[in-house]
Amino acid sequence: MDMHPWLPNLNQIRQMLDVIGINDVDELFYDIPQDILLESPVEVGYNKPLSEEEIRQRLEQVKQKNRKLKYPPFLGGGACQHSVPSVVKFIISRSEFYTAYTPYQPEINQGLLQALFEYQSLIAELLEMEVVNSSHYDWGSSLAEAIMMGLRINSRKKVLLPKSINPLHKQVVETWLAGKEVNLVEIPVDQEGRMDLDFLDKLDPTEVSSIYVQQPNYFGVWETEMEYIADWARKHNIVSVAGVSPISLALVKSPGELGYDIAVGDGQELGIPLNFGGPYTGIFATRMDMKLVRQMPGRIVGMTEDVKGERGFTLILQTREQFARREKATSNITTNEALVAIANAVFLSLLGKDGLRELAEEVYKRSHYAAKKMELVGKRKWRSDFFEEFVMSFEKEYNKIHLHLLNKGIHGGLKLGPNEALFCVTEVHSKEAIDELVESIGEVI
Amino acid sequence: MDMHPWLPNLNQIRQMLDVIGINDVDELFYDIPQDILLESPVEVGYNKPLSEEEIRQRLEQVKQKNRKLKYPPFLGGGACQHSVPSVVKFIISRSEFYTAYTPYQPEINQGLLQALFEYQSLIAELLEMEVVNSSHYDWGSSLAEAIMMGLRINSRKKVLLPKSINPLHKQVVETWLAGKEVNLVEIPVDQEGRMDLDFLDKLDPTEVSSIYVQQPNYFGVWETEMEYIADWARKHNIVSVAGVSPISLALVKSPGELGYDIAVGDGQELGIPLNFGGPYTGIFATRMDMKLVRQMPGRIVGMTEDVKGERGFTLILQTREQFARREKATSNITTNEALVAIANAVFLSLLGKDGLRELAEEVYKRSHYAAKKMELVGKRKWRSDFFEEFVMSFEKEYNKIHLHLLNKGIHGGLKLGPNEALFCVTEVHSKEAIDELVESIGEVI
Amino acid sequence: WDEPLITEYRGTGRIGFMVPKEDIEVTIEIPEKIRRRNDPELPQLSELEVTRHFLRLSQMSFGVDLGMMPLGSCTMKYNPKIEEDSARIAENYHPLQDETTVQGNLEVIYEMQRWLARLTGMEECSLQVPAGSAGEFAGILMIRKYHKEFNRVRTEMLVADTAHGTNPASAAMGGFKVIYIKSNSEGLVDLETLKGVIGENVAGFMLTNPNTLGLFEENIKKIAELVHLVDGILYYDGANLNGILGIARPGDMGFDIIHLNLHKTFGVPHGGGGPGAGAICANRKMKDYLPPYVSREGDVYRFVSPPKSIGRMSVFHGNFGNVLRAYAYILGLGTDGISMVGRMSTLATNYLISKLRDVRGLDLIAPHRFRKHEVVFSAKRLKEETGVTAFDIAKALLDRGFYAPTIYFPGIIEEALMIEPTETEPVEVLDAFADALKEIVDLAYKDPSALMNSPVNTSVGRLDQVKANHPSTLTPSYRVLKQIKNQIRDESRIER
Amino acid sequence: WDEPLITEYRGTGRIGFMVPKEDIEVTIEIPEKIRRRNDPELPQLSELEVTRHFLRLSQMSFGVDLGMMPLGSCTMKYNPKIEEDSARIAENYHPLQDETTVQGNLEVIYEMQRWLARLTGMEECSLQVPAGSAGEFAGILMIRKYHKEFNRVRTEMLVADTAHGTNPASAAMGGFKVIYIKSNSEGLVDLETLKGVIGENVAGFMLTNPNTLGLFEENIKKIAELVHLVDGILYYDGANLNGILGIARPGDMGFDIIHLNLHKTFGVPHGGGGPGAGAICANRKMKDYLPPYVSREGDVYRFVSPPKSIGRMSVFHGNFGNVLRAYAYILGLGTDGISMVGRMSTLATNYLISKLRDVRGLDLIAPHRFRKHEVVFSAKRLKEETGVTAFDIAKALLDRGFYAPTIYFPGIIEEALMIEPTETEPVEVLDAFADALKEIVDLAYKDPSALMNSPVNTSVGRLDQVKANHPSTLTPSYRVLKQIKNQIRDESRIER
Repeated sequence: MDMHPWLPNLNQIRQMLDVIGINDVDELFYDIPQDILLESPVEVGYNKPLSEEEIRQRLEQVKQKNRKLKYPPFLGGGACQHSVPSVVKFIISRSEFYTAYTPYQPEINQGLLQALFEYQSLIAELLEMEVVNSSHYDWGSSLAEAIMMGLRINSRKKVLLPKSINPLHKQVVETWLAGKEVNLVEIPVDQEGRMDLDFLDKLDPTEVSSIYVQQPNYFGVWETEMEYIADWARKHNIVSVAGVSPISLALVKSPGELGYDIAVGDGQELGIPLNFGGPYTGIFATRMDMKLVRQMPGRIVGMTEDVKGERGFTLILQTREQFARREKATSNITTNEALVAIANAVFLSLLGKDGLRELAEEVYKRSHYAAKKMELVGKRKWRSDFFEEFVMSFEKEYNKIHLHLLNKGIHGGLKLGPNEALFCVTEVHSKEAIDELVESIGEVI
Repeated sequence: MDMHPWLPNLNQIRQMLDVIGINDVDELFYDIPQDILLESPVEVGYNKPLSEEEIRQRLEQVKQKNRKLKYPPFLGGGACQHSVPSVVKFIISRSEFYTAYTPYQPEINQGLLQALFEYQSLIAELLEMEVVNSSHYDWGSSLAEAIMMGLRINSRKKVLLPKSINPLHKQVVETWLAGKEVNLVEIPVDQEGRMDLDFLDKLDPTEVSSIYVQQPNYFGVWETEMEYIADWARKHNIVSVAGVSPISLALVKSPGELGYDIAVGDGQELGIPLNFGGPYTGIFATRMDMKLVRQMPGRIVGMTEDVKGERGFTLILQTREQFARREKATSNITTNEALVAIANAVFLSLLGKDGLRELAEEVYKRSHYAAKKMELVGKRKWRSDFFEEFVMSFEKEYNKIHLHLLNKGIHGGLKLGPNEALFCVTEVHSKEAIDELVESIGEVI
Repeated sequence: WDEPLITEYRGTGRIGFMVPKEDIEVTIEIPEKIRRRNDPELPQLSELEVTRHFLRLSQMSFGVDLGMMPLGSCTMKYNPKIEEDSARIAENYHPLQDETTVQGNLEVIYEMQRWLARLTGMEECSLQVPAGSAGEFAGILMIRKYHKEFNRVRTEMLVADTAHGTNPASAAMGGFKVIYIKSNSEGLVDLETLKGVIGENVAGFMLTNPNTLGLFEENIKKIAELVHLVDGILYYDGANLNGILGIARPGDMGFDIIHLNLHKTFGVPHGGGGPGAGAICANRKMKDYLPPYVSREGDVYRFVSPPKSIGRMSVFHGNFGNVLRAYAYILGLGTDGISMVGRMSTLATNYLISKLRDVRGLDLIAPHRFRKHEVVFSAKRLKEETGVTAFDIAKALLDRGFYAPTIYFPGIIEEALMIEPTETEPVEVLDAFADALKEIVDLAYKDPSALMNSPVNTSVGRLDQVKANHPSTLTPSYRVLKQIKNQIRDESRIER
Repeated sequence: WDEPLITEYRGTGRIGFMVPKEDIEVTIEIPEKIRRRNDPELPQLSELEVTRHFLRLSQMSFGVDLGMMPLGSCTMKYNPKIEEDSARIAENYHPLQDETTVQGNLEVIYEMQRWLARLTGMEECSLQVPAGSAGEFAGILMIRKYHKEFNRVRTEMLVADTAHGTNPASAAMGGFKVIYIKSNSEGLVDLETLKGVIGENVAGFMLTNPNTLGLFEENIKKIAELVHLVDGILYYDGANLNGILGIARPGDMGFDIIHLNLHKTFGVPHGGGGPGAGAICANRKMKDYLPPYVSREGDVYRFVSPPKSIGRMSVFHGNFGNVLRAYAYILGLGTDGISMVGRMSTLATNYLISKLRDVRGLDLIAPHRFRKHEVVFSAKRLKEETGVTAFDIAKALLDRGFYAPTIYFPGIIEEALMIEPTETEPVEVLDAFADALKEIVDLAYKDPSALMNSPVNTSVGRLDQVKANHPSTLTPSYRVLKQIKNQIRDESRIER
């Protein structure tokens, strides 16, 4: 290999070897047993190094192999498409941010630290909870970590998960808790599509470590007894965990006001493209209660002062973390989703108090407009009020409807049962798109 | 209007009026005669302010109304598509650069000034001429300014423009020189597709202010007598102007080495997308001869020192410019194409000595590969060696060929006559694309 | 950063970009006479080095994204980020593509032409001008062509003495003799002076309104009448349109031609000096002289050249990428938003004036008049009383996180500080700017010497302009620096 | 910049982003019990203010685009810009779309799985892990599941004492007891110690090779044999793969499972802490335990969950945007380029060692051994002789335009300075870094006090960590700051 833009020293090898005092680069690997040294290069990529032009051509090909849709998909189930402000992309394209490392040297990374502190602060206002870490991988891992935090706090063995939560989140929890001796108990759904509170009375609460509730729930339905659940948990020394959609918090009570111990969620709604599943970011928050905070997983930025008494920011409570505490750490997490958290901060700063409410209202309105229209071609499964997502039942098999829609370049909702699907409608779905969706379904019903 | 992201003070109007001491914004316009005050707002855009989402949707619509081509068009004639390194886009997306103004305050704009100085320096190396301004609008305006500079230098009335130059450049010159008493004389083309040098002998050289030659010329053909022309001009005190393709200069002698007084060209080839015609940038250079430099148009950055003796950069020779010299200025230019010039500098830095030669060689090879293949379906108009572009003659009308190609999603060359077209082939045209072009032409011949 | 020149990096044998290569057997045979023998002296660097270098340079630069740039007559408003996304859609269209393949692009141009015509009160616009001064020059050429059409010899172009330098420069490039019209004590065109010079020799009058003092020429209809009386053409310099955008239209005032700076009034970023984008618009009388524009026939858009067109102003269609930026800007503001631009920018100017009105040492011509987009203070008294000049104030502002106003322009105001806040600066920033200026002036009276060394917080201090411009030390490129270093530079190179 | 918090900006009645609105008649009726009454205390700012604020913050941050970041074990190589363009292509695909509509995306994942499997000598990979530690955790869960399959109780996980902190943390999260294996005087796994602890209770052994001292475990095949003898699983921590990439493969050394950090070895940027992207790969024995991955059947790609899968590691498919970045990186290097990565990074490390080998006060364990991707110097002697610590050196480097090495890790080296240059730093930068370090050490011997106050060229000086972490002053959000300011913070909030 002669020259390569990413390998600057290919023509300085001789000079470098001379300084080291050896004759060949291979001598540097003298300590690798001969029989495990590769004899020939491993074939990767398309073999020859591709130029940018060729890489772009290949990626264009990839795009062509995907199907172009006429409108944003009406898919939710853990991620709904929202509009992404240009400013958000612009800021996270600043390579002082995106090529930085975890700010272990605070003096040279004040901007990054302050941006993360602002993320924590803005999420804290939204949740009305004081302590927010600077991100987990996604909602699922935040939830798993919250449950593990509960286990550390009260050493009980049961965890209550309603059937109305996102099943993918539940799957993640199941995977992550495989190493813990814990019993995941499912709370059934009532006739309104909400968690069945009667179930709580049938339990021995002293065995319960934590209880989780998702608002709005997987079916888009508002859980109305949020406060009751938090009170119940508090009464029994159970750790209460709320899962929230950040946008909806402009309309409904925050986990902080409701008295939850921990809140989790995903920041994807706050200025992050769908990205075919990631990067997103897991929100994780708790109250300013040192019993909780000391058990909190993840990185936290705090405010302090420098030697001259000037305000500064630095990572705090690092003794909880793996690099300091190893097997005693509150989590193994190190790389998180910091840049996505900054994107969230920019998004929340842009929309602000009024914008976020306007956005939530618009999402509410469009999803209700769509649901109402949909009743012309199907039936809403739950009558309860909802936000952003709703479940429809059809007379026809949903697969048939789905394929008909796809033929028209429209991606319908997420199939939940043979005749049921969960639809997500946000501010990116125009009236025209919604109308065409409903009409198209009408064509096969 | 209640709130708008780009109008921060809509809710501070009252407070601001109070400071001014008036009651209504309209009072500020008391001095505009009533009969010319607008009675109602002028309808623009799509009336209601569009959100980013809606703007993007509209632009997507615009794109849909354009035709998507299968390959980059085989069009040149003043702009050829080349690959644009991601780093170039990245750097000119730095808003410290792109939201800056002309660096009239050098102390706070050293980075911008240095980048422009580097543009000048890199182009100077390429041209082997010492003084490069920090850009004109495009090749055409650079050429027009070069001719006007010639008129200032020797006050003669004739300008020699070969027929082998880009006719669009000539049209720009004709427009720009409308206010000057000058006679544009056309030098014919010889049998090789080059300017006919015999013509020079038939002229009275003492009447000639300047002579222009384009290398490679409009037909892609190398002008081989570059040195003869420069010598002839020097002998007769005629200002010699060379028009150059920057990439080709990795292969052919520079205007500096050949002894030209002025060089012009377009920086589009150096990392700038086609942009449907602009922004591009006009290159303008001259030798380090104060007789020339003092007559030079456009902004120039120079190196100097600050009060502490540290190196610094600042705009120089500003007494030539319109804001200082008004009607005596060497040009009226103020806003130029600075950011594009910086893109050129980044491009030249990335490719460097070896990359530029490799690029020129690749363009040479691919265009020759294409020309040779083309001879299967047509005839090359000139036998002479060429670079990047070449003229083909066909048996069939070119319009028919063109439409057939378009139907296949291919944009062929630029029609020069009923049966002739100018093709441009660069490193963005794969062998596959070239082969399909030729095959497709073959289908209608 | 103490960043070397890119040409001073010591890398060798490196490349920062991989050229795509096909396996093609072609021998390169450049004719001997023109074959280059010495490779150009370009850097040899990896992608990392180039990225790092220019990134560091960018951090040593200041744009409106970093802080207020109160540059008078430059209209440094905020450039919404959606514009950058918008500009990208046209990257890969060739300007000479078959028009049937770029109908979307032509539609954008057409719509922009209509909107700009409506906003200026003109009939038709061409977007083929890549910048304001090119628009101005096109206007001059149109005036020339107009009179030529009637076989008239008109040699004089009237220009207000407060005009931008481009006005006389453009007029001169178009072959006209420039006659300056003096302003009166109110800072407005002196009607009597105008009457005195107007005549059959006058081709036209170039005017900005509001003028560079920010004042509206209230006699504009009278001026138009006088100019039109001799069939002169009244030309509007659109650089100052921002203050009356949506309030009043040049066409309604009697102007015949107007150029616009899309990079001022319509939010296109300035790019550190360019690229900009322009428009040249004309009324019924003058529209046939315009450069090519897009016309619509049924559902089809195409470029046309009007019957008496001055011809092609740029090689292709002007700076389309920037037209798209302005397009997104107008879409984003819409009818109501655009109509607030003039109001809010004028409000900001007069708010700032109220905050600065009583600052000792700073004076205003015609202080009783409201300004529009900008205001010009004179620091003449300050200079007399403290020795601190407009130049010193400018540099002191740099130290305080602001860009400087335009200084020493227009020439009729001594020690001029020309301030244009625009409608996009929040009132808190206007307050901070006013406070900074007041603080500087206070300091000037207390300790003037403290200001004479500013700026000190910038990457370099005040620069040696003599060394920069003297023929013996003039260094316009690294090539010259090398020559100086090699001490081979002799007088013969300077004097041919 | 002295930039306030975004929550401290004083704007009111402003919005920075316009929400798209349709004309829809729907009344919003949130059930009374859950309706929010108080709007969240978010800023009210225009687009300009938000852009300016975060732009200023970005300028107060340091990434590898600005200068060398010799952070050991972090592999801060240059991130080619083409990656950013590449990542954009997948922005608008929903993770739950019908698989027939995202075949292109699945093909990318499939190709990456193949390439990574080949590079590691494994059979199959899953890209569902969003980061390295998640990959590690997945590996632990696979080991757990493996033994469970045979109904074995295996409670112990062996971890080298030089291991990254994530290793024991992941093992503990997976329910294992961590047993540390001490290193010998050569910095390598002590085989005798290993033999002593290995037994039927051992589930597996987590190892990095080269280890965190940059040393290759030359007895790796023996170690594998020992672990496999008790049917333990040998786990490879891929964080240190860069130094042997293209030289040797974990699979060939006897490892059963490996996680990769695409954001280290494969050029994905670190994002100021994240997002990263991971992969978890396994050999024939372990591949059925992997999280879901993409399989190819004929021309069709689809996600599958292998028979004994540990299950879903993340909600969707991991960080696909970053997988695309790594994809572009591998395409750009190709076979030959990738095979040079290990060589050139190892060359850079040993070049630096040669330059620093004789610096007074800095010592190396096993100095005769070549390092691979990184090297750890001990500044213990320097501290004893001058009082200057590894911490002081780190801060002094910040003042000299470099980021600091990783310090105080691994714990077995006192006053550790862990330096990883990577293959992307030009040799001139390595020289400059070595010079800076030498200069700092010289200064330590001459005037140690001069170093104890660094950094001084950064936007703040050394920070008060006690105040930062003390319960009474702990300020993890603006909400807490407001409470402190309002003096309403009482003990009850701290102790529930």
